[in-house]
Amino acid sequence: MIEWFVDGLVGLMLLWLAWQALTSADLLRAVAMFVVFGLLVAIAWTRLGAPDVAIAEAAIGAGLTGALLLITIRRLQDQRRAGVPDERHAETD
Amino acid sequence: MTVTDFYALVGVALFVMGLCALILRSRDLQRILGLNIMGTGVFMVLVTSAAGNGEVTDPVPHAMVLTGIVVAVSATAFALALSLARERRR
Amino acid sequence: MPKRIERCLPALVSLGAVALGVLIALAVLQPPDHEGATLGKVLEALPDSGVSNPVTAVLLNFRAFDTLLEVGVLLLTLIAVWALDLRLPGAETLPASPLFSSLLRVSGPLLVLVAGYLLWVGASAPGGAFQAGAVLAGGCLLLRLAGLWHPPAVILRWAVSVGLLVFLATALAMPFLTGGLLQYPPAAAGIWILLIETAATVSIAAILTSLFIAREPGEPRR
Amino acid sequence: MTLWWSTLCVAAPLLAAVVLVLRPKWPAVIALVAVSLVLTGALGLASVLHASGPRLIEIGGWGAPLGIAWRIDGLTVTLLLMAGIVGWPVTIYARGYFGDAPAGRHFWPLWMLLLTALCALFLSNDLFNWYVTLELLSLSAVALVTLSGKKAALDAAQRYLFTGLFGSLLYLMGVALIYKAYGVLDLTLLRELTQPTLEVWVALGLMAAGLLVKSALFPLHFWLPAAHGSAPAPVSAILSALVVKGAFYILLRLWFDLVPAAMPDAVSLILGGLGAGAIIWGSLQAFRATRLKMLVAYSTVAQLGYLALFFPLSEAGVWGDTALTGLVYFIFAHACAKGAMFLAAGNLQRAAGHDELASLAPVARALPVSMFAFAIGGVSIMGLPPSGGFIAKWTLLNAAIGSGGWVWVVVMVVGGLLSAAYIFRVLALSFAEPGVEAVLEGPRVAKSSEWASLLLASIALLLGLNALPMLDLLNIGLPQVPL
Repeated sequence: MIEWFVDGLVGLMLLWLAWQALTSADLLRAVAMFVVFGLLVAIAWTRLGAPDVAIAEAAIGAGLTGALLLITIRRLQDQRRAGVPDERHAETD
Repeated sequence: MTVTDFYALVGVALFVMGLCALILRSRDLQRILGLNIMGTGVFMVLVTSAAGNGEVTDPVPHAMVLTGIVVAVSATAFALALSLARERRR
Repeated sequence: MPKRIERCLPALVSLGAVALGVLIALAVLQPPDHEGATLGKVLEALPDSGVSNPVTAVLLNFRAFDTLLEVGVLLLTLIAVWALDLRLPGAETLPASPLFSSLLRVSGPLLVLVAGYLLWVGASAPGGAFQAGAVLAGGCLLLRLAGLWHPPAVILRWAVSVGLLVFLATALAMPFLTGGLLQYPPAAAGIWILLIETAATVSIAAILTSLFIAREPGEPRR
Repeated sequence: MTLWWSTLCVAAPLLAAVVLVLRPKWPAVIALVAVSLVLTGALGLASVLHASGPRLIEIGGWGAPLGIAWRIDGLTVTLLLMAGIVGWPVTIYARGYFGDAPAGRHFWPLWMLLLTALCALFLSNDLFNWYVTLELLSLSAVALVTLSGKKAALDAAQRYLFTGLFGSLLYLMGVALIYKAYGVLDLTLLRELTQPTLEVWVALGLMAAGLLVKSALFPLHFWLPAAHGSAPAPVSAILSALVVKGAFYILLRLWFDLVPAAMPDAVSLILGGLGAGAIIWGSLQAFRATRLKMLVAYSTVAQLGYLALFFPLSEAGVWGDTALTGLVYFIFAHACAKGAMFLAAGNLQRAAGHDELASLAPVARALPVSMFAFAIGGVSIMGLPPSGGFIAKWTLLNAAIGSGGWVWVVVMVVGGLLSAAYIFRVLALSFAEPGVEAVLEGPRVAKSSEWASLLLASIALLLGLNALPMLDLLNIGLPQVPL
């Protein structure tokens, strides 16, 4: 019974977090939700008897993907702030 | 319904949510999140197929999911770089 | 597209997706039609695979060809990101602070240690090249944040390709030893797998770090 | 020996890719050596196949279901030959096209990885291994599209990437369902196992949908024209000639080995109907196109329709074998002809600095070799003798007539007429009134690039003049529809 409680909670949290990550208009919030989602997925993998996958998910799925998403948001902001189109990429050919 | 089946259904639901986001969202980043969540849904169905019968779990789906996770992060890195490049040429 | 259809699009797509989901859910809930044919074979062959962690055995022995191509996918992604030529500003580092540098002094060796442990333990317990590579990449990124990551371009190029190179060389050497592509001699399988995994860990760490930095070494800085 | 020939096809381009990352000198030479080795491997496999028939190669020595196996039969070897034969002129062309431009530096390793993926895909017989090769194939294809660096190309690449990943995930979900049901990934084993149950139908539907998106069957072709039209010319040729065929090949294998015999006829009729739609719609769009490369890209949409016509024809007993022969020949001939057309179009675009059809006439007269290559490629696309396209369409037409599929006969004939219409729009450029002096605004077109396009076009012609050896080869170990 207690197992069902834990798994049910993990499953429903996963759905809620995914929904938040996909519907949030604030990109930073969406990414934060996604990272928490990834960590929870790692927990789900251990519950399903896949510890190898859990380690990879925490390190790559949540950690690295999250870091990539965050740095991209930052770089997008920087680029917009700089705002100068790069001449070297002017339409040629 | 077993716990495994429950997780499999969660996986299907994630797949559907990610799919909708991929088609309906307009911003690159949201669509990339959609793809990742869709992928997680598929991985969950795969992992539950391992836990299907008996005490010992089948390692083959686990290996497939590991491969899938690495492919997913590669694709994500590329997609993010591409959206940065697009933004630059705007 | 007419306006009215466009307005209904989200509802239509969601409806279609949910219908698809219901179909998949029904399919997922069907009981399996097998008694674990592959699983039986895995357990049978595990003693000959050179490792005792079944997932590592699948990844680096039974289905090693998948993994070889997967390392190829990683390298491909890096070339693709380099080709996009993002021209990001030179350094994205944190301002130097005594706290950060002392944190780095502790966590750097620790992360290398953890990565080495994950790599080694992958033969018998959860872990392996991909997990170890990801942890090592985390360490490299910390160095990068501290402004201490300046590998020479040549070394970085070797680091990103050594995994694929060693993997491929092993695959091609095996026919001479055993007569089969990627077929290790059972007695030495563990050593070959460790060799591949070590090289792969280096490459995975280097590639993941470089994906994050997203600038080709040797490119002129802005 | 079979082991070494097949290994060569995968290992040579992969090794070349790594070498090109390490030491980017003499890239064209390294790539040319790798492509030649692929061709050698494919020819070696062809001779082994003639001598001792189809076989499996067990990678790692485990055999299915534990390990992955490669499958060597006529279909595989024909397509490997196609990759090697198309790869050769494209590589020579790319050397002249990119020269020392920065974009070229990345072209070479990406092209080598794409070739690796394609060869591994054609050899494989394993549902999950196909997923990995598909990802390697689409990611390298998308990366190649971005090489021009132009806004339009990046936008097209992004669409291509998202569509491709979407297709891969649909496919992978299907694989997951199959594995859940049968615990096996090897196609030869699955052939004995699959039953017409709900999960198999859902899995097949998902896999087919994913693969159809990737092979751009109408109306899922929406991503193709922009991607193929805005990529650098050698890349367009690779995409149209080879990449779309990869996903279709998997679909074909699934059709033979995974689809239970109890398949309702409606499915193949629908696929055929989509094919007919592709032929008509794609041809009309090609006819209306204002840019040369878009015209060629829409022509690909149309020609891919012929591939789908195979499905309704395949179920007509003995005519099914004829249809399969025609189909594979069609894939091969289209690869050569369409590749040649894209290469030639690239030369025109290069020389003119644009590819607006309305003002290409002077350039067309200045580049007679390229125009000639385009014309020969066009002859094959129209299906006129003595080209490879003629043999392919003739065979398909025979299968359709023999099995009484008159609707398909009409579609093929109409499609041929429409393709003639849009190809003559281009050929007419050569015969335009000579009044305007040729003003070549773009950079000079390398002679090697002109001759490379002609070389590829001549292969399309040669396929028509000397068809028997090819037909013999691809009939070895012909897959059978379950009855």
